[in-house]
Amino acid sequence: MSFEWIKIPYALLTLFIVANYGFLLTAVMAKIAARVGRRHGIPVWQNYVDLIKNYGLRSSITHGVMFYLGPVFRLTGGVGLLMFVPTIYGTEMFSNMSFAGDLILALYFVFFGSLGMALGAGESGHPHSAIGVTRGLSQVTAAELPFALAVYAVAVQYQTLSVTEIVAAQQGGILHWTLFSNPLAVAAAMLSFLGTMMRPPFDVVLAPQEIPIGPPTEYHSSYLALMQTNRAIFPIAKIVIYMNLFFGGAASWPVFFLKVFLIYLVSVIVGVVFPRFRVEQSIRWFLIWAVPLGIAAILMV
Amino acid sequence: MKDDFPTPPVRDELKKRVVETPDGQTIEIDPLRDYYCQSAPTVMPAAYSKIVEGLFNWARAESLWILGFGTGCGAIEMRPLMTPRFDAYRYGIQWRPTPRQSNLFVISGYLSVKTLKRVIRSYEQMPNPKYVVGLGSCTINGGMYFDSYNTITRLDQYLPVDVYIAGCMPRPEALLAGFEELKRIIRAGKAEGANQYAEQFDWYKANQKRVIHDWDMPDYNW
Amino acid sequence: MRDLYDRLKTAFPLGELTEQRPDLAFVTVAKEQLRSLLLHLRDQEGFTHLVLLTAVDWLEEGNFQLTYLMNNRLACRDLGVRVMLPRDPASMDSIHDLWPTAATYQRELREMFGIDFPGSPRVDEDFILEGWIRTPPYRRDFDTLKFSDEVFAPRPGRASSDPTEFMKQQLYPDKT
Amino acid sequence: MSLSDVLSPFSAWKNLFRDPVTIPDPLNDRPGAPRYRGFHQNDIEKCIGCGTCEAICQNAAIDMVAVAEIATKPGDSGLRPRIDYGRCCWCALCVDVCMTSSLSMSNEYKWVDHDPDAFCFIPGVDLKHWDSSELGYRRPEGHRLTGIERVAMGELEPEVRADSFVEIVAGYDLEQAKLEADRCVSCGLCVATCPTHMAVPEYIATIRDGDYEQGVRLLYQTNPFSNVCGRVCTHRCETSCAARHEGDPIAIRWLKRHIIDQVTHDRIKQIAAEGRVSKPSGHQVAIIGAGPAGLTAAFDLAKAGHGVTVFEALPAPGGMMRYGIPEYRLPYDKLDEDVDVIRSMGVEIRCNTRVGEDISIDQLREQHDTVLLSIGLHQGRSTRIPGSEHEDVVSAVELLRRITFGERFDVPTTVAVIGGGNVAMDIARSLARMQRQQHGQVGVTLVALEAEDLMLADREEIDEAREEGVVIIPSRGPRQCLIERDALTGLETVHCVSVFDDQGRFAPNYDDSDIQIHDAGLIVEAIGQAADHAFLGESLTEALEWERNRIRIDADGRTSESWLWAAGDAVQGPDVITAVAAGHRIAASMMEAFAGTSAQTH
Repeated sequence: MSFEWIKIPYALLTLFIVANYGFLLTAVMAKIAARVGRRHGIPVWQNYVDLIKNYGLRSSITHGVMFYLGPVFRLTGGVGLLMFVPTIYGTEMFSNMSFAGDLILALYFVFFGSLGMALGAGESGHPHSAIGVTRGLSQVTAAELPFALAVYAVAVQYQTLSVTEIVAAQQGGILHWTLFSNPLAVAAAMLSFLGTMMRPPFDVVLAPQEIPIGPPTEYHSSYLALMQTNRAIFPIAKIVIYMNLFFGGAASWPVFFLKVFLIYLVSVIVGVVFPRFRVEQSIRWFLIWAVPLGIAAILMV
Repeated sequence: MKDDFPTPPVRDELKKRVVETPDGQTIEIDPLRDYYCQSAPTVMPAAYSKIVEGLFNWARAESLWILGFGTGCGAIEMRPLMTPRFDAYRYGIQWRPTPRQSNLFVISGYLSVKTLKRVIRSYEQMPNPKYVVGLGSCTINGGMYFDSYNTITRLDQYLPVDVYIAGCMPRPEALLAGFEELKRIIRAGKAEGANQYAEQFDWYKANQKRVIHDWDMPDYNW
Repeated sequence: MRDLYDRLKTAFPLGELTEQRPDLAFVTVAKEQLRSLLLHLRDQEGFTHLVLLTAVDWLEEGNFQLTYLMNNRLACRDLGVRVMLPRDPASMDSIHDLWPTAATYQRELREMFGIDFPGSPRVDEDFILEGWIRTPPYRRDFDTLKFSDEVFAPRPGRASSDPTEFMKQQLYPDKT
Repeated sequence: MSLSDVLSPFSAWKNLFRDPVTIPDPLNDRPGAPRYRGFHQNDIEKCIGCGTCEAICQNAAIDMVAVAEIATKPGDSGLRPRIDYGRCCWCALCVDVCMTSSLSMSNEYKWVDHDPDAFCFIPGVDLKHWDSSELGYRRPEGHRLTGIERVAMGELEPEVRADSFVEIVAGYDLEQAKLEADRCVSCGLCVATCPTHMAVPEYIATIRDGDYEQGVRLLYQTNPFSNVCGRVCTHRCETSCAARHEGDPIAIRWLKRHIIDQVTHDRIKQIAAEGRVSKPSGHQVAIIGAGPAGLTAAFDLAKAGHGVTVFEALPAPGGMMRYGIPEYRLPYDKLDEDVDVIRSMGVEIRCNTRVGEDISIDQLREQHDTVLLSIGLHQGRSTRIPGSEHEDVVSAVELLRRITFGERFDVPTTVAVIGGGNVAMDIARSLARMQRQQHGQVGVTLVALEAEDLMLADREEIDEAREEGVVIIPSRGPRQCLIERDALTGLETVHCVSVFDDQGRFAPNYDDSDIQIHDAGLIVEAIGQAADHAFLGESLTEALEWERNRIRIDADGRTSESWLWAAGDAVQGPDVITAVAAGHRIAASMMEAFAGTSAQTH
């Protein structure tokens, strides 16, 4: 297979659309959450303003190469994830670099960002970062476990490791979705989804009121801006995976926007109303509720 | 009463010492030098292009990230701003738990010398440009602690202050008015407190050291 | 309280009893007797809790007054034991071995009043103030306003006129 | 944990469809509560600059500063409070204590500035947008930090005092005095109004402290007649008292009397002698007339070591204080105490020595370095109405002098007094007492030219006179004395419509149709007094400059003759405390004159 250079502008276009959609979507979600709290919340363009502000800060203090690379890794995690899964099923333009067996790579990218973050934050030398990293990694690991099980179940179910093929297998009607063909795996994966979206009750790692803001304590100005950009791209990229694996993928941008919105909303619906778990509580919760579901999903298949 | 100030006492853990490493080396540790670099802050110029700087200033004004550090009783008046009743988030104001991510320091009321030390430390860690709002009488001229042995009377001696809000304590609405005024100043490009601090660094440091006697903080660590 | 006082009186040379409320009274004891009185109160009379330890500066008399407020939880009664000690040099026996919490109070008194408690844990370390190098600030001969004006430099531009003097200047400037 | 515990939080999502509780525009939609303690307002016209707000401020936030628009005048220091919002904590104690209710607080509470010095401002002068705000904190009705009502003074009841010359006023006891002294806010506005500038707040403070000896010390610094002034002073200080604006002024006069009453006479003499120069300077001063002006000057001069001789025509010193003021207001023994203190300074008082008869003015001039003329006003003025030359038409001062001498002459059952001043009240009340002693009933009618609210007499004098049975008829001008067969039978008066004309000159306007006849076996004229300058001799009278029958003096009391000073009622009027002030001034002026010259040898 020869590499087609045209894929690069296509990928950038995808990235551009996803990033802007991410910025707006997180702001809209914040507004929805604010309305539940009976207030107005941030303006929808607030994310852009914050981004410009952070890029516009004059001073940036580095704590070493890894400190600088942390946000870069984090962003690579988000962008990479997006790049290697078909964003819009069936179009040459927005399938990007997806290839056979990309599911494993995708799984790796989901985790890649957290690891990069951990390395960078550790370099900053701030004790809060170190504590935040420890807590974050333990929780993410626990949350990824049911997801990995669910993905394994799906892979076994469709007998493929290609995301594109999994999506293809789900076409032809709502009832073909994994959601209905393997509900246990989807349930396990959605519980895991809650845990990785950094929303309550599983956001103790990044909570400002806890050990101040966790790993990114020392990050500021353009570093923080990079991470903000990632904060817009990464959830969307992750939702794309979920959408492709469990909800039949998206064949056009409107369907994409709608499905992403709805899947994102799942974490918000839960997040807005529940208080935080402590790290050990959330780990226990994943192990007790989500992991058995994942195992059951595999057994079902 | 002794009026001369002896050399400030330095805490034991910050004194120079010689330690032996597990592999038998002896190394000298000077915490005040080793932990922090010794450079003074530099004046950071504005963006070369006026249009870009204008855009940045607009963004800075519309995205005030406040350091969540309540120094005195006035901090209690910041809390209502986060509640649905006032909902400061809609003005682009939010609270950050770390000085690195904040660009607005609200000195909420009186500052004891002990707190001042932490405030200076936090202020210096904030990225440039940064703004200071003095809240209440205490920051202007001492307020009801004007004759206290351990409370500073004038904030502007120790940090560059952009806006003062009168009150004891000012109501949340007055705080919002103060933030609006600050936004106006930022948009006009007049809020250059961080550069002022860098330019008059020696003056500010001398004032700070005059009241903080156990100055065992680093001279600088940008 | 009166019966307790009478009982104590047989064993200790006590000053007058000051009853502030039915369940709160104060009694003065000599510096040397304090420890044995506190021990007696704790072990024999049920005053097991040291509520607080505080000081009053009687500058004119040249004394510090220490008040050890004791609480008897079963009887719901408080007894304050007062000790007068000379102001200069101010030193008192430590009671941190009777109540560990006393060490904290003693650190505070050491820092704020300059009363020494030899042997009390960490009594010479900074407690609340950091790097205080003047007269202990709670001593009444420490003029906080003067100190504040000197060190903290209040905002200039303040000046006031006394109405009497001002009217004199305005209305009859040359007359005595 | 049940399933509902997991599910019930989701009910919060119903808020999504409800309106936010957020205040839409908190910057403009949120006025302070109607009684919010916001930024200060001050009605600078009403404010008297007493500085009580500054004194009560716990944060030292208030300065009293001079304001260009406001002039200093009696009862108004001309200062206005400037408030430092770098200190203020909006406790509103300044509003609560404000003596005139001029200071208040608006309900405005937003003030943002980048300049920290901007927060120091003078409310009412430095104009602010909340100056006209109606809402805000005002002191609630009837809510005062200082007492409004003066502590009542114990007085003899009218039925007890009406036939006796015993002193009416009892004086405060310790407790009453402390209570009254506690009302004083020590603003010091009274000091400027007092002619001799007594240290009023300071001596009132000694009552609070119970340090009466210090009180006496303060009194004697400015006034050697504290016994007298503590009783009969016209207390102009009380007219500028800050407490007067919302309540009774402080009873400064009674408090002064209280101080002097608490210390023994011997101790007072010791205190008064403190700082006395014992070495004689050699200068000799002659003082003509032992009234308050002369004796005050004598006190000061003698204390400074100068030789002072006082020549008094009447048998006892005191002048009008003795011969003009009835004993029920000022007992003679109290006056004697004051005079005794002055004597103890080394002042020689020669009574029964009338200058011009017993010793000539030229002799005085030769024997002394300087001479002070303080002769007072001892000649009564006559109305010169028809019949006023009758022998039963007499002047008030003459009659008062006779009463002081102890003459117990027969008073007819009906008496008419012409005049509305304090002298008229004095003689009316004295005669009423004698009538009651002699006849058992009072028949005194007092006719005054002025309307009742314009009468010159003190309000309390008028009220007390009425209580004692004197009939006071205001707005009546005397027309003639009715005489039948050489005997005085009555006084005819007409209604007086107005006393002064448009320019404020004395020009009574009568309504001739309204005539009244007052029965009177004796008519007393109390319409004013004059001085008798006959003793000065022709040449001196020629040499002196005169101004409307009074000797012209400069600000220091010096006449055009360098050796002669003049003081007291004869040149200035109108009361004891003014005479005392003049005495001090003249003593200082004489000593200044001495400073340049060596003592004459006599």
